[in-house]
Amino acid sequence: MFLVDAPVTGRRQVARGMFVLGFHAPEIANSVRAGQFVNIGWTPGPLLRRPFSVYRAEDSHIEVVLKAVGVGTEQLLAMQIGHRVSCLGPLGRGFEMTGSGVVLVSGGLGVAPMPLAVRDARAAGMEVTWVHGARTAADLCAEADGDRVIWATDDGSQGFHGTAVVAAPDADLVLACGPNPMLAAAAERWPHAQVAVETYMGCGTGVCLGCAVPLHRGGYDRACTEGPVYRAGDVDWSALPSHLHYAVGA
Amino acid sequence: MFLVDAPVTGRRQVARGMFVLGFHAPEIANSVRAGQFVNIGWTPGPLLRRPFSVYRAEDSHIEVVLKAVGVGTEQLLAMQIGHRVSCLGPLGRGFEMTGSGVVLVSGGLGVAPMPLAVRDARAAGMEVTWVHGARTAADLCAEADGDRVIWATDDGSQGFHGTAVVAAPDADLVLACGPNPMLAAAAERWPHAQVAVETYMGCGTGVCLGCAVPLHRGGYDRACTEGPVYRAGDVDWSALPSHLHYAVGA
Amino acid sequence: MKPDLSVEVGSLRLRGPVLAASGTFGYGTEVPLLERRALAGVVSKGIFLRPREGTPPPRIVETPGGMLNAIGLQGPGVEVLISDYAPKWAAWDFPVLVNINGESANEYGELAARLDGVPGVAGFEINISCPNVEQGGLYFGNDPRAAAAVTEAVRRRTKLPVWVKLTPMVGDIGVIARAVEGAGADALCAINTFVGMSIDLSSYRPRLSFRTGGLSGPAIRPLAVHLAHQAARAVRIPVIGIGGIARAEDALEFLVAGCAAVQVGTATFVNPKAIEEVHDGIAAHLQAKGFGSLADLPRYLPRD
Amino acid sequence: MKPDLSVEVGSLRLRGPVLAASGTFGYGTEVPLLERRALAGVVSKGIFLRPREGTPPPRIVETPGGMLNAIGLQGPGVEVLISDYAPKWAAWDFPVLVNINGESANEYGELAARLDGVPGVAGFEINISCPNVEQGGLYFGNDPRAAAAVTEAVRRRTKLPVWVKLTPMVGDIGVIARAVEGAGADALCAINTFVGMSIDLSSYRPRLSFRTGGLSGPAIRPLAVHLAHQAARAVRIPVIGIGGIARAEDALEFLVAGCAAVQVGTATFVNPKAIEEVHDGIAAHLQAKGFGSLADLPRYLPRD
Ligand SMILES: Cc1cc2nc3c(=O)[nH]c(=O)nc-3n(C[C@H](O)[C@H](O)[C@H](O)COP(=O)(O)OP(=O)(O)OC[C@H]3O[C@@H](n4cnc5c(N)ncnc54)[C@H](O)[C@@H]3O)c2cc1C
Ligand SMILES: Cc1cc2nc3c(=O)[nH]c(=O)nc-3n(C[C@H](O)[C@H](O)[C@H](O)COP(=O)(O)OP(=O)(O)OC[C@H]3O[C@@H](n4cnc5c(N)ncnc54)[C@H](O)[C@@H]3O)c2cc1C
Ligand SMILES: Cc1cc2nc3c(=O)[nH]c(=O)nc-3n(C[C@H](O)[C@H](O)[C@H](O)COP(=O)(O)O)c2cc1C
Ligand SMILES: Cc1cc2nc3c(=O)[nH]c(=O)nc-3n(C[C@H](O)[C@H](O)[C@H](O)COP(=O)(O)O)c2cc1C
Ligand code: FES
Ligand code: FES
Repeated sequence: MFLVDAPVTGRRQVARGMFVLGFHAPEIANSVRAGQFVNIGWTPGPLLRRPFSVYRAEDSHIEVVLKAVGVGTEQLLAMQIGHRVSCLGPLGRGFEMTGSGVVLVSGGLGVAPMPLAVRDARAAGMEVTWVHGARTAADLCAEADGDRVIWATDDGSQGFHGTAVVAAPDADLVLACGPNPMLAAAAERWPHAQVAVETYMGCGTGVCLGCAVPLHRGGYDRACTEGPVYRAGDVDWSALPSHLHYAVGA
Repeated sequence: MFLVDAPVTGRRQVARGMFVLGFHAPEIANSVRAGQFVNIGWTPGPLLRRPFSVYRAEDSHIEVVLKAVGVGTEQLLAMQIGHRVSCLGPLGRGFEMTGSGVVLVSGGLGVAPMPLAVRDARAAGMEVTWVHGARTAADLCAEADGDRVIWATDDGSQGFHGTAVVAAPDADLVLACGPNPMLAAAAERWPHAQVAVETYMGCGTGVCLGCAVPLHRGGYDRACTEGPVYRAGDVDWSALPSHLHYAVGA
Repeated sequence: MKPDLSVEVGSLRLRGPVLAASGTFGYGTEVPLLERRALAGVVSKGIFLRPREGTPPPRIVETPGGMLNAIGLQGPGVEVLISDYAPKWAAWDFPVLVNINGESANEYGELAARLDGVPGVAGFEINISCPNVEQGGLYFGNDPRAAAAVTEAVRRRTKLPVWVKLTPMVGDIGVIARAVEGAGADALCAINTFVGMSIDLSSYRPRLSFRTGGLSGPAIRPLAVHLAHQAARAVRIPVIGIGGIARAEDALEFLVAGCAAVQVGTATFVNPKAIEEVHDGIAAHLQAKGFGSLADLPRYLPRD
Repeated sequence: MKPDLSVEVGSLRLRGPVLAASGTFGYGTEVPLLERRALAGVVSKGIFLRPREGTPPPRIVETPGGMLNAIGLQGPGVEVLISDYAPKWAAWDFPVLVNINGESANEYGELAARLDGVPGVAGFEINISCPNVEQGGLYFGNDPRAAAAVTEAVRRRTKLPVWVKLTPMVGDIGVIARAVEGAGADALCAINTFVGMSIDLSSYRPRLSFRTGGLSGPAIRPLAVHLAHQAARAVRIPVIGIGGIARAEDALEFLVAGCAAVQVGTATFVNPKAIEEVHDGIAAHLQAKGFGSLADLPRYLPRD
């Protein structure tokens, strides 16, 4: 875990309202694994840091993908190149890559951990299928990638007419990210899938117990420490708030 | 009084650590008088607005002069061109120009209302002497102006060795601005001088009673409404906090 | 169709749910930029029978998300209020309530009696966060008997609406709320400022000349929502929510939590148009949700 | 010359004035980035005799300058604390106090007795903001007799330092402070979080599953400084200041206002190095002012 004073290095649009921000954060770029996140804070700004999956990591740079959904994301997207943020990470446990092929299933902003998952899967010699869904064609993240890419839209304006979960083929290893209701659906179909879960977070480092993920076996785990990646079937989805923004546009 | 969404239009240095910021604020530029102030707020930023004397006003632009002395001034000075602030003004009562000549006495950041005083005095056909003092030559604001300019430094590194109040000639009309202790000294010498006083402010518009200026006749006036310009002899200087930052470097 | 934003607070019909809070809007004559159509009413700066100088400066200190003030209830006294301000109020199309203060229950009563029937005075907001000299410098506001006594003293002297403004500095706000309801209050206002302190590290003394001050602003909002909610659960009379409201969403939190109306204070300092923006934003919210009137807004007010 | 920052809190000698607050530093094993030399001590996450699941999510909500939390004192219970954490604490060069909780005075006493003598447990911080089941769901913390009873119950079962952490949700903190001093507390910690609420405008219900939560962070600092100051004026035992400390200046306000030491909580979430920066900043302040030790710092503590 590193605490990096990271300047914004770039910004590009990848879907309607969806942007990728780059930061110079060498220590994090060198050590991050797919599914891990960074916790970003800045002054003047809101009190708490904001958690974001690492989207890409190359050389000394990391990227995150986001939409403006509240004060924090609005301020981040209004930052000019060179503006400095405090970047804490990499945090949490990422995906575990096992087997010969993987299906990535992402809804809306759930693309966030997937480019790194592609990287890590390829490094492990796996074949990658990426199923990416969103509300309409305009909301699909243009950067989905893999040996095979399947598109899905709620309105049928591009690719499969329906959700990414329904559009996806079966596989031994499924990694999913998106709104909690989508992950709940994924859990029904693939209890063994690895899913990246979102929760409100206080610290991101395991000390506040704010990021409780309810488990079927009873009790709670910390999304920031034991998660954010869980075995889909282990999570008690009905007890997890379903309205979080990460999901916007899915 | 206007509430203007004002972009930063420029920034220049005028003494050690002392900067002039320009804003596009036509309604205020057209109506402001010397000694009046604006109350500036921005998001994200501190809760309360920050009061600043209007330094210059030309066409649709106003200027203020400041140093970084706390969170607010630091954030203002870090703003890039184009960044928008909310500018409320012109506020308060300015200087009253009467007679054929005027002596302006400024200490440190007390230069702030003086360029407009020069403008208004000249418009009234008056002769202008400006006595400007600071700690050292490097702290003197380079833009002092008038038919006659007298410099004063505490360390004697430029002009008169001593304070601006001591360096100044007598006159029928004396306008002074600077740290409260300097104004108290001015009040001793020229009870009739008009002085621009600083206080902590809540609203700047007369409703909160936060900006109390203690008067010799008893009770308090509002610096933002009855002031900030007072007859020097009317103010009970001993009851006014003497440590405010406006004064820094005087 | 514009939603109907009018509300009834006891016998007082207001054209909207957003009032200006005491001490943050002067006597209603000062703030020029606000579009007054959005203003449902004004509570005047707190007044005593006699003029008061107030406290020496510094009187305010900014804090994270808030400010401390110690104005010391500076004011011209009731006679000047009657001669200089009430005549103006009489001409306005929204009510002005007078925030009344005293050092004994009797002083509150006298003040109400003096103002009762004065044209322009639409009602009273009793400020019980004043030092209670009768009981040795405690506050009327944190003793249910003293709070009730003050309320009764005012109630006996006027038929105008009597609102009681509660202090948050209590162990259980419900106890005080019920006491003043029982003593005849028409509505409760929750809440006044929290007592706070800030230390200057150059003098090693409090920054405020009065040592302590009242904390207001967004910082206190979650506490104020909770206290207003607790008060609303404790009584049947309307509760007016106050504390840190700057945007429509903030006001809506109080309304959903059981308040009939709200007051906006410190936000006015930052944004002279705050009241207007809060009012218009509430209307926009109702419209977006398809509610025809404020009465349709769902409330969260379990009475357990 | 580096100033001497060590302090004595009752019989406990601390190498500095800055501790980690309960519930914001886990069991002291989690936060990796802090330079521990600056850490004078840790107060563990609150514990009960038995394991507790805690409340369902959402458990936290951000507010202006602060946050609400309702963790529900999730924890593994005292036996796991003893087996898994205490042995690690025993090896550290700073003390760990255990924040203890119960639903009756007797439960607090039993917890202290079970932990007394366990290597690694340096003392107790009694959290009296817990629901008092004996008295029907009030808090121990706002009833002087209940607060004293809990303190006595713990005092009788241990010779280790006993600190009592006060709640701000009281009418007069001095009354509680004196009651627990009389019952044998070695020090007071002021304060715990304020109760607050935040409403979600899509569901028209509280954002927290527990409905209310405790407000912490910079927003509450001026209130906490005042309450810690009031507590310090009321008693002779040391007071440890808590509430919204993020920078050295904040801590110095509490120290000047009469506190012997401070705890840093929420700031740790924002800045894992907060404790270090507060500690080093206090040292820098003393040095800049020419004070050789923290004991030389002027205090503002009128005892009137
Ligand atoms: C492990 C993790 C990874 C994430 N990765 C991404 C990502 O790659 N891209 C992306 O756009 N978003 C991501 N999110 C969600 C992102 O953190 C929130 O959208 C963001 O915090 C919203 O902040 P705001 O100030 O704009 O919204 P506001 O609603 O103003 O925030 C208020 C508070 O709520 C919290 N909050 C609001 N929405 C969420 C949410 N959906 N999840 C968690 N906390 C929330 C904020 O952190 C803050 O504390 C992730 C969340 C988690 C937990
Ligand atoms: C009528 C008037 C005109 C002013 N004109 C100028 C000017 O032209 N140039 C200039 O540099 N400064 C001027 N000041 C002072 C300026 O407002 C303060 O320096 C500024 O508010 C400091 O803000 P900060 O956030 O940097 O400091 P902080 O110390 O972080 O501010 C904390 C709080 O204290 C208040 N405060 C701090 N210092 C002062 C002060 N000296 N006077 C009033 N309030 C203060 C702030 O407004 C804020 O509420 C003027 C003040 C007044 C009242
Ligand atoms: C400068 C100032 C003066 C105030 N004066 C009074 C007063 O005279 N009487 C009163 O009952 N409340 C007074 N208040 C309290 C406000 O009416 C309100 O209850 C409080 O500020 C919380 O609301 P806010 O956060 O919206 O400001 C004052 C508040 C401020 C900031
Ligand atoms: C997430 C969280 C959990 C907390 N848990 C406890 C606890 O278990 N026991 C306790 O006495 N205080 C607990 N507190 C209160 C803190 O110890 C501290 O008193 C309070 O947060 C104010 O300090 P701060 O503003 O520095 O955070 C908790 C606070 C937070 C934010
Ligand atoms: S966010 Fe604090 S424990 Fe996970
Ligand atoms: S600053 Fe509010 S009355 Fe002057």
